[in-house]
Amino acid sequence: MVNLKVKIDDLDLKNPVMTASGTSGFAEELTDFYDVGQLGGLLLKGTTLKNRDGNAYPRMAETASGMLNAVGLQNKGIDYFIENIYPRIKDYNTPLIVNVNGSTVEEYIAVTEKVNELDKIPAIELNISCPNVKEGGMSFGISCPSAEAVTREVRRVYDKTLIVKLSPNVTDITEIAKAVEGQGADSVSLVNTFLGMAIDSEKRIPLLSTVTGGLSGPAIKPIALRMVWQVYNAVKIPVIGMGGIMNAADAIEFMLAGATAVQVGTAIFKDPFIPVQIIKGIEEYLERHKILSVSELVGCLQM
Amino acid sequence: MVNLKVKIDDLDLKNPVMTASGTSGFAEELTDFYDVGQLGGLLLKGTTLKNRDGNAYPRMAETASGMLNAVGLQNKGIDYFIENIYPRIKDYNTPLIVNVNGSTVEEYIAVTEKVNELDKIPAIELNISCPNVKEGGMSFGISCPSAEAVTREVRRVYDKTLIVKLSPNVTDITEIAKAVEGQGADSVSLVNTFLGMAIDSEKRIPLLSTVTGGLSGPAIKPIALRMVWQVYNAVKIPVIGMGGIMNAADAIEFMLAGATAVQVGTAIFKDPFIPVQIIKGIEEYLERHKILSVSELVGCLQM
Amino acid sequence: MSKKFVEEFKVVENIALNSSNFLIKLLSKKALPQIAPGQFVNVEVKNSKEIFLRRPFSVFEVDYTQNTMSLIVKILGRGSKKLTEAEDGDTINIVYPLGKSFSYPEKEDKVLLIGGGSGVAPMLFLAKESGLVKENVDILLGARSKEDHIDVSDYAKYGNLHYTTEDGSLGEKGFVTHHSIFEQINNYNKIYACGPDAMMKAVAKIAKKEGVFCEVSLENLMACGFGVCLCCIEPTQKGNLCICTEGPVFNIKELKW
Amino acid sequence: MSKKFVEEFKVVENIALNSSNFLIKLLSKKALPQIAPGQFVNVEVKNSKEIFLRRPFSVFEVDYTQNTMSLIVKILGRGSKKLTEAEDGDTINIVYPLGKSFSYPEKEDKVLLIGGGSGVAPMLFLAKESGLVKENVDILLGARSKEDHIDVSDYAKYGNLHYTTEDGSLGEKGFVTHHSIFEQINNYNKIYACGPDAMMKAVAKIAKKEGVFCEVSLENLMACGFGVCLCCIEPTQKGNLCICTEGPVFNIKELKW
Ligand SMILES: Cc1cc2nc3c(=O)[nH]c(=O)nc-3n(C[C@H](O)[C@H](O)[C@H](O)COP(=O)(O)OP(=O)(O)OC[C@H]3O[C@@H](n4cnc5c(N)ncnc54)[C@H](O)[C@@H]3O)c2cc1C
Ligand SMILES: Cc1cc2nc3c(=O)[nH]c(=O)nc-3n(C[C@H](O)[C@H](O)[C@H](O)COP(=O)(O)OP(=O)(O)OC[C@H]3O[C@@H](n4cnc5c(N)ncnc54)[C@H](O)[C@@H]3O)c2cc1C
Ligand SMILES: Cc1cc2nc3c(=O)[nH]c(=O)nc-3n(C[C@H](O)[C@H](O)[C@H](O)COP(=O)(O)O)c2cc1C
Ligand SMILES: Cc1cc2nc3c(=O)[nH]c(=O)nc-3n(C[C@H](O)[C@H](O)[C@H](O)COP(=O)(O)O)c2cc1C
Ligand code: FES
Ligand code: FES
Repeated sequence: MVNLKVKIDDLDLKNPVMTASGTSGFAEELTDFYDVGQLGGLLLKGTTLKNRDGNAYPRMAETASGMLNAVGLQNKGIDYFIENIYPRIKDYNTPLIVNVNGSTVEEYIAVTEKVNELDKIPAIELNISCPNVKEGGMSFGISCPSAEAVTREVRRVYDKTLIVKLSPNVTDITEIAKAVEGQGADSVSLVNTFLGMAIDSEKRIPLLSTVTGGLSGPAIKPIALRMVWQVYNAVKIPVIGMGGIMNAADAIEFMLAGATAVQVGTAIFKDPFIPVQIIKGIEEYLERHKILSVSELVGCLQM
Repeated sequence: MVNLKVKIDDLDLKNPVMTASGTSGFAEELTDFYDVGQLGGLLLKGTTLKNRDGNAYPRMAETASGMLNAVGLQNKGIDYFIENIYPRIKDYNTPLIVNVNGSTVEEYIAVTEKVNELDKIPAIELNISCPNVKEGGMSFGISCPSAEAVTREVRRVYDKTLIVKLSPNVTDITEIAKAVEGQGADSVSLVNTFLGMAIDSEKRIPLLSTVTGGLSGPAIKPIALRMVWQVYNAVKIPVIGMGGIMNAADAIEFMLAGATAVQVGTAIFKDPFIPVQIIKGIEEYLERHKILSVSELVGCLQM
Repeated sequence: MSKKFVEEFKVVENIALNSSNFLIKLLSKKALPQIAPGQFVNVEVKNSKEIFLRRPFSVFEVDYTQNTMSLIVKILGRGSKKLTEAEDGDTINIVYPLGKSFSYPEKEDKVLLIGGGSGVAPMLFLAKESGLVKENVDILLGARSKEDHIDVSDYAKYGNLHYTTEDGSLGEKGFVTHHSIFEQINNYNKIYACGPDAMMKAVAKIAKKEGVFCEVSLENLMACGFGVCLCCIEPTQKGNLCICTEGPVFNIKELKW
Repeated sequence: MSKKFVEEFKVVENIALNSSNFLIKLLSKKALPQIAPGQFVNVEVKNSKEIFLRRPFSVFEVDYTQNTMSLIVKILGRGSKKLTEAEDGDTINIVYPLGKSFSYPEKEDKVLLIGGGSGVAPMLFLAKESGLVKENVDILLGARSKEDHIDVSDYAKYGNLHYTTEDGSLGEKGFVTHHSIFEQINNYNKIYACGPDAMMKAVAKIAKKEGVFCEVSLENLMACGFGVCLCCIEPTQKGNLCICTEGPVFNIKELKW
């Protein structure tokens, strides 16, 4: 039997395959299909301090090998989560990670402090890279000083595993990664979506209510993979890779490029079973290649 | 009859569809298929001062709805071009534009001065965005001071139409666009390729000899379209749009987003006739929508 | 929440109902779960370079003894076109069953079922399943012209059929809401409708004004179809709701129309 | 440069030659231009989500009276697999004719044609077109085992057939360069070869050592196939050359091997 376990800071994952934030709700919908206890981890839908209605419809546009979304962090706020959702999901047999959002540093801190009280949440993912909100979000993640500031302040109030989710919409992602590492991030996850746009040429209107939105799916994989490889070579903390992962080969590519674990996002819309199929596929790969532990793949690209 | 003419600075194009640099050689290969005089313009293969062998094989990897290339500006140098190629192609009945490259500002100047002597070259495209060369190339295009410097110096020695080709691998492309506009660029063209990477998971090696390469094709279209729209709203000079254009609808989307003209690149590898099919498709679109002149489309996205 | 499946169905029939509508019958390898009118499935479009996401289609018919399920696919764009090219024996990957169904009428209810465009399928399904006597069911179908209507004469046993066409080539001329049935709309206890957005809004407006119970089925764009992406939202009295899990059927009182 | 075309061919035959090789015969609507052994075509793979670029295949046979052209497609990955699923009447979009052919032998030449893997097609084409008497032509084909060889007995009229297999199940055991023919390699004026990179290099090494004229056909990855992308380069004595326009056939003296 091959060993699929990986470790992100203090967080032990039974396998390196997690679902990405915003693509697996609060995990409940996935339980209609299978036991989510099989997953390495579960990133919950982006959560803010207060209720957010998100952006107007239409929020989605299909693109070549990908899609744009402009959901805009629709969620009922952290208190609603704690009171109504958390009790229902807390005993799922896999680490549940809250994706923390805010439009000010104070909001990030406030959400984090509340999450800190929850026994069954072993980690947070600080989303400083959402391209679909007017204030905060990505604007924190595209400059070093603001990325540093929010990471530092959140680190002060949070002792468990702190993952910072990076934006790909930058000239040099390694600078941002090093900046948040310097402020105590335990891990970085990348990439969030690329800012993109789609137009209906017949009607001459943008396809999204917000004009621009976030691009995800296989289209972005080559760029995401390059960024994971660059960041892996720039920081010492573990890297969590994502962007267009559709199958086990894709996941393995990210691990070879330096990811200790991966997240599967848009692929879930195509088929909710893809994350579990990937776990199986990685297992088969390791057996076929006679590799004992999945962690041996991490960063072992032959140059 | 609808009017397909557009103007980029002093350059009159019979229609807005050009072929992108590096995807149509020095135009001769296309003449094996059709009369290139039908095209709005032709961007020649990136040219440097001296001969360049380019990067080692393999230079290409297919990706989801796109491809990575790592050609690395293989060309025989500007003198070879002037002596051997230019005489053969100079009478093609369409504007020929030289794509000027260098690893130092001096090299850009030297190439430009030589091109300046060629009667039948009405414009140059300053490529400050090639991701496939070690020195120069993209490094000029990802920071304002270096983009400004090279534009300023080239502008000094060149009176005809100066187009500057921008890199999409930046946090804010409007800053770079404004910077080169400020130094006298007559037009900006965008986007060049996105830095990406591909891995063979079975062999655990990068698919490109250079590890990273430039991503092009439909995969990048949503991001390219967003950048064209942003730049159109930030500068006054005409914008030339490209990135994944495969058909007339794509070309029209770029024009609606603000491009005065477009370039077709990777699509040519799929079918060399695509640029001429796009011209026809735009004509049909204008007739169907009862629009008299193609220039009425430019930037007229309804918000 | 209820159990959902991802399954490869086998195409056992693909019949052109007219130039743009196809009846696709799909065979499951296993016993089908209960599926009610208004629920839908999310269909993978294989072998198409341009299509990335699934496409949602309402269930039109279920035969639990044969383990078959049928859809009516109207050609709208590239994905629906591709699906109508399916051949017997092909497999189609489907996520199902999705969404909430129409509420079933009470025994004595007099109901009006309104279907237009790609919204005909769930209305016919509901007519068949309603459990009402034929006399209490009116089925009103709207289309551009005669050729766009599919032959639904089989359904005359479940209700009285009425038609509108924009060009007057079949039934009354105009949109469904122009049909003379609407002159006595208060005769009905319940209106159920599925069709294009504009049709739904027109029906809802009248039902609201006249105070008649009305459920409509919406067709917002979807990415996932099972509630995780939050792309398919409709503003409602309870805030933005996903039509794929909280709908696609809504009582018009819940909507902000 | 010479005129090139993009055309929809119609599939008129698709025969499995063995479990992994298919003969696909394509009909053109118009008179075919001259195509010589070693030249290739670039084939669009339709209806495949994963495939973006065309795939190059050597021409195997041309019938100018029937306007047909045949390819032998060996299943290597997703694109070649998809192509072998083509059915009669399907259309396949092709860019052609591409590349330079083998040089034709002189009347009295004694030649050795070596083919392996997907390199068999151009060798058989050359055997047929060489214009030599059978006695002066040796055709040596290599594969892993008997089942991987296709039946080429028809070609016995153009040359003497020899086989190698890695497991010894047909002909001599080992790689092509282990075949006893190589003991008298100086008997030949010319060697022509097409097959996997490693095979080409092994053949070239011997030919070079023995000073025998040798042309090999290369299979570098291509994006465009007609000389505009510069992706398919091979380092040569004249610098990096595109194999799609300056090859795929090279005299080994031109290469840096
Ligand atoms: C719950 C639900 C049930 C449905 N039931 C049926 C059914 O039983 N039969 C049937 O034929 N169709 C049904 N539809 C509609 C069907 O999903 C679309 O026709 C189909 O997705 C179009 O895909 P396409 O690839 O052909 O079109 P595309 O090529 O993707 O699009 C063509 C054009 O149509 C527009 N478009 C695509 N989908 C929609 C949509 N859902 N609403 C408005 N505009 C759209 C696009 O923006 C584009 O302009 C249903 C939709 C939903 C949400
Ligand atoms: C000039 C030329 C002539 C050819 N003639 C023939 C022919 O007559 N018959 C025939 O069956 N094949 C021929 N080939 C090879 C054929 O093009 C490839 O087998 C095909 O492109 C593979 O596509 P795929 O989608 O099946 O493989 P993919 O799924 O794209 O790839 C599968 C694996 O094979 C590797 N691969 C793909 N193409 C090549 C290549 N060209 N060289 C080395 N590795 C590769 C990939 O890197 C990958 O690892 C020729 C190639 C060239 C360049
Ligand atoms: C519909 C949608 C909603 C998303 N919402 C969030 C979110 O709330 N928080 C977040 O950090 N990322 C969010 N993302 C980004 C994904 O988590 C992931 O970073 C991105 O989609 C790239 O991975 P993929 O290509 O596998 O989808 C969202 C993505 C999609 C498509
Ligand atoms: C094989 C290849 C070679 C290229 N060479 C050049 C070049 O020499 N100079 C340049 O400015 N851009 C070069 N490009 C970039 C294209 O001109 C274009 O900016 C990019 O491919 C995006 O457009 P597309 O998606 O339509 O291909 C090259 C692109 C490809 C694919
Ligand atoms: S389509 Fe994803 S939530 Fe409804
Ligand atoms: S494949 Fe493009 S130059 Fe040869």
